[in-house]
Amino acid sequence: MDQQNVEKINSILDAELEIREKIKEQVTEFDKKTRTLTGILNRIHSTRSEQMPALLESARPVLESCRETTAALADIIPADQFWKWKEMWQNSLRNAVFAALLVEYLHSGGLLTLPAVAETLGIKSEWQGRLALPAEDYLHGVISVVNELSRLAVNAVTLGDFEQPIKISLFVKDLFAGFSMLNLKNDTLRRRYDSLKYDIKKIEEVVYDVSLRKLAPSSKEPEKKDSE
Amino acid sequence: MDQQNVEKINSILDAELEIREKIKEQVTEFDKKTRTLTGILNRIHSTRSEQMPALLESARPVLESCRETTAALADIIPADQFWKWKEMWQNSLRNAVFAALLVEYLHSGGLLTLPAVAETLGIKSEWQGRLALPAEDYLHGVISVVNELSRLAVNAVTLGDFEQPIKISLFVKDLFAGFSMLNLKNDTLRRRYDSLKYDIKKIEEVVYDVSLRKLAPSSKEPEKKDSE
Amino acid sequence: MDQQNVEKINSILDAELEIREKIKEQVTEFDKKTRTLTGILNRIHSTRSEQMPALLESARPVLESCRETTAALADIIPADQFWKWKEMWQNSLRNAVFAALLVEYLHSGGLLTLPAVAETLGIKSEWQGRLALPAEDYLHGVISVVNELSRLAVNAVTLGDFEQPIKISLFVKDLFAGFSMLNLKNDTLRRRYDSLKYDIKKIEEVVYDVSLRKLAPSSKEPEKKDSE
Amino acid sequence: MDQQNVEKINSILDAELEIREKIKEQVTEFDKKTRTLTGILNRIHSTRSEQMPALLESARPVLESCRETTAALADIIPADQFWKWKEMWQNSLRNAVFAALLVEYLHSGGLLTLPAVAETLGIKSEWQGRLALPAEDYLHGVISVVNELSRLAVNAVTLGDFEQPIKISLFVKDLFAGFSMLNLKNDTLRRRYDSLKYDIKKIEEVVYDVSLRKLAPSSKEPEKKDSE
Amino acid sequence: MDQQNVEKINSILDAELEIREKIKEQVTEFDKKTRTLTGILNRIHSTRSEQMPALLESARPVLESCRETTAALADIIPADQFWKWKEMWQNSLRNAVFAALLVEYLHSGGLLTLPAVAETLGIKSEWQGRLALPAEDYLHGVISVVNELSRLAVNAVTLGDFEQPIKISLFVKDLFAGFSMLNLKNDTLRRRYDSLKYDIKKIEEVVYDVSLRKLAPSSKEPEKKDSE
Amino acid sequence: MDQQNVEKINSILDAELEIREKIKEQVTEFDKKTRTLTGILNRIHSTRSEQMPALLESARPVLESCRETTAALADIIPADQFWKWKEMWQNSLRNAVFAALLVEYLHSGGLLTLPAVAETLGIKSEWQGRLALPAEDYLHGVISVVNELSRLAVNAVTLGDFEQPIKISLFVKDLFAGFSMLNLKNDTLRRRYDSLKYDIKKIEEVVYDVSLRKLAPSSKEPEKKDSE
Amino acid sequence: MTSTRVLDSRDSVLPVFEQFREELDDHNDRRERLIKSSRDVTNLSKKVIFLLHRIVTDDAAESDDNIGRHAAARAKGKFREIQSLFAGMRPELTGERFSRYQRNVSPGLQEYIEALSFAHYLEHKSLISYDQVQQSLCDDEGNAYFPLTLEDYLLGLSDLTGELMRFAIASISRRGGRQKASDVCSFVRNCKADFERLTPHFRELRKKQHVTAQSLEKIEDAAYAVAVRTSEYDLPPEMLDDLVAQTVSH
Amino acid sequence: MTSTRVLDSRDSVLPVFEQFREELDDHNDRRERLIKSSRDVTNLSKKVIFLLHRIVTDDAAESDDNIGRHAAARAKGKFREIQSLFAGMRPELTGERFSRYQRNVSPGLQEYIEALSFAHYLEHKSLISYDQVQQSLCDDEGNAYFPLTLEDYLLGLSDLTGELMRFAIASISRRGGRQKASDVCSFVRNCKADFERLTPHFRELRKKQHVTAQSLEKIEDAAYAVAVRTSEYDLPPEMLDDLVAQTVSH
Ligand SMILES: [Mn+2]
Ligand SMILES: [Mn+2]
Repeated sequence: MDQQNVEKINSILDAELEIREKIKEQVTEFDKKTRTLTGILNRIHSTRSEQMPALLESARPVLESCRETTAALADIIPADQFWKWKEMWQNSLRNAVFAALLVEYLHSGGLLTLPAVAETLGIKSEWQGRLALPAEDYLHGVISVVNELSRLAVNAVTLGDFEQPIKISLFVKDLFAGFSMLNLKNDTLRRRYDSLKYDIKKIEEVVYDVSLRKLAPSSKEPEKKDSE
Repeated sequence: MDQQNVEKINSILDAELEIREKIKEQVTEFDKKTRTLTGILNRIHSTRSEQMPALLESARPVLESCRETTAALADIIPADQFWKWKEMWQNSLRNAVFAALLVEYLHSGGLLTLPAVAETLGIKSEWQGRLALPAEDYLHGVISVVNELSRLAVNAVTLGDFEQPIKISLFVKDLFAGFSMLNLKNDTLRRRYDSLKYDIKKIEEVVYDVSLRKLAPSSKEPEKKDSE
Repeated sequence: MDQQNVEKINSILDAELEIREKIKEQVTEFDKKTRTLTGILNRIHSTRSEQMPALLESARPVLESCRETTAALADIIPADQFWKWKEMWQNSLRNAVFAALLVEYLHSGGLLTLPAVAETLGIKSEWQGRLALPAEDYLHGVISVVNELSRLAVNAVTLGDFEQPIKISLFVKDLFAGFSMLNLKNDTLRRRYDSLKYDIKKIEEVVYDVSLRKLAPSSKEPEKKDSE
Repeated sequence: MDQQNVEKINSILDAELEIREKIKEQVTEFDKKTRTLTGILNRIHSTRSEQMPALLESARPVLESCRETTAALADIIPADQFWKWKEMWQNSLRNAVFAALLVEYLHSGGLLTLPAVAETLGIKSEWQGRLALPAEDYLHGVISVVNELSRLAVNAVTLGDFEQPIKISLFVKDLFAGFSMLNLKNDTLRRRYDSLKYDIKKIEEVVYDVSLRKLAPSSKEPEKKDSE
Repeated sequence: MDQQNVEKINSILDAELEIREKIKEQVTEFDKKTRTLTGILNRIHSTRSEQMPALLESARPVLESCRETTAALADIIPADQFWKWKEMWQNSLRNAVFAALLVEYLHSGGLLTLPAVAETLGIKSEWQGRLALPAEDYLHGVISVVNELSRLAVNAVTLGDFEQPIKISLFVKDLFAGFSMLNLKNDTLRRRYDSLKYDIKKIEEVVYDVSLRKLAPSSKEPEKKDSE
Repeated sequence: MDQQNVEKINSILDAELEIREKIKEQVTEFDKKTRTLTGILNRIHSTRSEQMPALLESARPVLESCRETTAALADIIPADQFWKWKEMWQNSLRNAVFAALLVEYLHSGGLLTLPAVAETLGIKSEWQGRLALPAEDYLHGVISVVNELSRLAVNAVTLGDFEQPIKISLFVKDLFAGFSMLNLKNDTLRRRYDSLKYDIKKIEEVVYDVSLRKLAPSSKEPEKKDSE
Repeated sequence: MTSTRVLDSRDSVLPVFEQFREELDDHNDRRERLIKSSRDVTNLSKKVIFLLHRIVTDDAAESDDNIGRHAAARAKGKFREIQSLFAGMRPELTGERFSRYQRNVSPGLQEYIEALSFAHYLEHKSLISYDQVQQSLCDDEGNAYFPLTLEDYLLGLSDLTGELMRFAIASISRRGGRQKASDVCSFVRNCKADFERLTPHFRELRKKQHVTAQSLEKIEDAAYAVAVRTSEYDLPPEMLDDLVAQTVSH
Repeated sequence: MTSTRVLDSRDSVLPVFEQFREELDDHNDRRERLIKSSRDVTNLSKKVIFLLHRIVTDDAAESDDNIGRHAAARAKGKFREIQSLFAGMRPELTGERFSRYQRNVSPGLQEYIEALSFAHYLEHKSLISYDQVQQSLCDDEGNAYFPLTLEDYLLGLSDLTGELMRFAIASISRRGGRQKASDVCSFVRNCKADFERLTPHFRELRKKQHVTAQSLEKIEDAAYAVAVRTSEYDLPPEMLDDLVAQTVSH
């Protein structure tokens, strides 16, 4: 290889290495935040409904602190190179999406939209090409929420809350119907979607147990649905 | 090797490539249809018995549209080459068989025979050698129906239908007895058949729950069976 | 290699092949018998206690016919080669052990000892070195019985027999205590033993349901229309 | 599942089993024949050219006896099921193709075409759909011949035949040129073709040795005591 | 399970553990001996023919010391359990067989038969059921000898011995012809036998080199063979 | 976990993390140096013997610069923790050992002892417990040298140097004899030692080619050895 | 070792390799001895765990606190036996040797920590601390037989969750089992959260977290099953348990 | 997209997923198109490589320099065909899209670089530079169809060594083949050394280095075999070649 070629290669390589180092630093920060979030949200399984709002409140500031990280990342990534680097923070981002979605569900019972999640995490639309929230990562977050809710359905009953499983069942079935409209390739998302049916089955069994024993006043809910 | 020999062999090799491409296209179509069917049939778990006929009616046209795909496939495959290519559409076909069988069970409570399924999917006996419905694929479809019915037994109870689990229990036990008379090799089919016992166990537990609470008028069903 | 040497070795190799073929044949026979037994014993789950003796009676001749197979096998296996071939019939043997143990439990409520099972299956102690019943295979059969009894506890209740689960519960706890005193290696047997706790849990749940339904007032079943 | 359905399916499954058994038998026969052929043809490496015709003559009847096997196979395979079973005899067939091609090369110095090999092995075009000689298997046979000839080039020289390597060299280069015009996929065939260059290199080395030993003065062999 | 039953089974399980430990010890010893043998025999490649007898003499006592190990093993293994444990010392045994065969070939040019090898290693026929030399292990040793001789052919020439390759060539071809008459299963032995052709090719190339340069007086050997 | 325990864990963790980071830095440096060495030594395969000394001279300063790295490492590692961290620089160290040994062999034809290698790399005996050169790493370096020399034997001949292979052969055989005295466990070292026989075979074949053609004046060397 | 720098003949190479052989044999023998000791520790520890399970299931009649104390007391002798094995390994693990053979000692050590922390949980309902484990590995003068690594401590604790799962499921349908299961459930949930923070630093721990998650779910499912079943009745759970016991014993 | 932040019924969830479906379908379709184009590029490139091999073996009579130039000239048209495929992919790869679909385009691109660098070697006996490859992927105004990544450049070159091995072995026993093989041998040896420095940064390259090492050994072995054989004779190698050619043709 002639000298000129070697120099060219080295200059490209050095620039990329620097970017990589900087991103790594931010990802470490990001990870700490999402780990804290996971730690807090882990407590939903032993928290009675009346104490849930306080628990969620404690998650909010951590969630909002993610905005600093996304801003720092957007600063580092060169124009148009979003997809080149995104695998580095992908996992942290999905965890943050998961946290944002779960907090909202437990708060309002609804699903935060993609733009709303992006906003929560401080991701600005003008960063397009450097940092964005792709549909794929949003959907991964949604699936993680379903995984968590199937456990919550079980634990809520143990804590004597027979309403939660029924609410979860309705929420998750809507999501599943949405997912089944997508033409997923044979990738991770597909595999995780396929595994959703185990979560749904588990939730259905909880609802079954509650209905069978007429434990929840609203366990007649399916009739309401019929009138949609 | 003379030029003619080379050209002859080359034309054989090229023809195979072309067939593969054409089949792939049809399989993509086939997959879309079976995915739609799965989407529709997934709704049986939240559909009350009185609305079931309407739901099944909506699946019929999609099921029938599979005939176009099977016809297109039969057109592509050269005489005698069925077994060379069948793995390409095998999964899609099994899904279609599953749909046909499930629709029929929910409609009439009976099991569609292999020739009847073939007819539903428009597979003609004169295509023999190009396209057919092998026993193996039929049986895979049957097993998938059992998997689905164990879930339905649970959800029917949630919807207040205490009869369905008992009907399912009888139907599935019958199928299981049939299967146990087959000489299956040690292959996937055998493994899936072996796993049926978990579905049966689940269904039995539902029937147990219902009987224990005497929720179904006919919960004494086994006696009735004895006098058949 | 001189001719004689070659012939000598070839005769050894051919003899092995022949033995393998002969064993295969017997194993096929053995499999048919154990499949029939499994088929018959599968009916215990829908058989009322008063008809159980008749059902067990129908299993006996099949069980006894296994003696022909074990005798045939002992005939085929050269002295000292038990361990060379045993994997070939291991599964069939475990199934037969399972059947012998289950029949005895349902008949007398007791556990057949290892020598008693060997006798039932016609395995003679003088065959030592050609055919025997190793402890490992006996224990596998015992575990399978427990798996089956947890299912029977559920189905007995469905059939209105509230005594069987309690009998099963006592029998199984006894077995479990015995197992817990064995020094098992970390192998399949150990894993299967470890999973027994789920069967015990299931049986205990049934006992729980049955006991309370007889003795305790239920608050959540206002529709309860039975008058036990 | 009604009795008729079960019987129908069982008869299909049993028929397959029977076919498999029958094919296995024929393949065992086929293997014996090709092993005998390999044994005979292995002797070409220690056979002088004048005795070659006699050796080839002894191979002919064995080669022809393969026709019985192909006829028997064609008899067993149901119409259209060629591709279902072909892997079972694939290896034996490739060995037979190899033998046919090698015998012909040693006899006439030419390459038998695909239809000619089919004819030699008694494979009839009217069997299409039950038994045929696919291009792929023919080409595998051709490559095996090249492998064998690179060994023969060496041994011919040891036996004092300095013409054979040169004949082989021309024959093999021609084959290689033919192969290089085929559109091969990235499969076993491609890999075996790619390795042919080592055989060609070996043959060229022998040609080199032989040519120079006749024509060039050697400096480093002072002891040379022969007077060619 | 009563106490007696448990103790009985436990004592069986414990006895096995003890046997395993004892065999392991002997295998460690056996391994040391065969490693020493391999070390000595590795020197054949740099030993001139006149010093070969002395080298072989130094291997003899080590070879004979294997008898102590086989006697110790035979002592440990319970009657009839040969096949249960044989995999533990299989590799060591094959190495010992290899050494015995190689020493004999280099001494007399002949192949030791299976019973002769057993005798050399002190394996007594009355141990049948506890310790024996199976045909399979004998054949593995034979193949290892061929592997070693292809290397020796090369090194003999380097040492100026042009006779050895030709002797080796005849010996190995004879062995190969013998092997090709055996009905081997598709196992390791079969694969190793198939790989012998590479050794034969190598030996043929050495003979070719020697013949081409007419270095060996008997390089016309094949003619001599014809008149045998 | 109580606060005190958490603090204890954190303090240990932080200390270890810091050491790890510092070692990583040094290893990066070490790697650069050994990579440069490998780059230089890669040129031996195209360097004629008369230019070899100059090439080796250019490697020396790089080799010596490794002393700074080993000193820095010894500074970082806490007393007695050598084995806890050694895997981090193990590969770099083995590469450095390889370079030191190869330079010496090409210079003097001899094997550098372990203490001499340690000295070359600046590893001081008073560092014991913090940094040392274990026998295992030294032996890995020796094996790498043999791997490289088998390639050098080939390339030396291509460059017209017929002496080098013979020197290499003697050197490598001595090493191999040394290795075969060791009782190696079934680890990487054992596997790499086992693979040495391929290198030795390759070298033997080169020596064979040279001897057969009487290309080297000293190709009669084995006789000289006999008089040792 | 000879003072020559460069060896240039077989006669000089062989003695050097002979020395290597001695070194390697010495190392391998020590390694084997330690592995064997470690295996003995493993077996004894497994037996302790078994014993603890048996005591707590057999003595289900006793009050909860008593059982724990009772079980821990009965295990004490066994633990002393194991500790004396560690004391015996001490001379093989002095100086740099501990860091060399740590991975060979780990399996036994971790199983010991698993058993020790199980007994500790039964007695104190809390997690044994790093210092407490290290203390248990000291002689009478308080000198450690060898240093305790963080990894061994954490991996031993991680296995504890599996035993707690067995303990919870086995006792759940007995009298007072519900409370035990519920305690274990939140204890294991906290362990999992505590370990989570440490997973980036320990690869093995990362793998074991999956097992811990599964154990946790199993406990949750078991607790759920009991909760669902009792919620059908108006009586307090303890009384329900008594009613069941009555049926089974009659 | 709807401006609601939170969706709380199936009726609001489904339209949102419908939009996801459109996005995903759009993405997958584009991906499929690019994969197909990439596959076409691969096939054409493989054909060029084949053609180059054929030319240099068939025209062995011509002088060495001429063959190289001749081969490169005959390949030029094919390369233009491939380049127009890249031009066609340009609209799908604008802006951030290139970084998104790079891995789908890579296989074809790398095979193209392999072919291009092979032709370049035959013509110039040197390694094509990064800038030269990038230039070959520009329109007439010199604007790149898409940026060239270092990884694609290096992995394409790494495959080149395999083709050079085939080239060297196929020509080695022909007239002048010895020199060709020797040139290729040192060229590949240098490539391997140059790449070695870059392996820490590219995982794939690390894997391919093994293949390169094997190719190098194969070339070395072939060169060795010829060297050994000719060294038995006193004549210059070229003359030996002529003598052999004479025997074969007679
Ligand atoms: Mn454990
Ligand atoms: Mn390529």
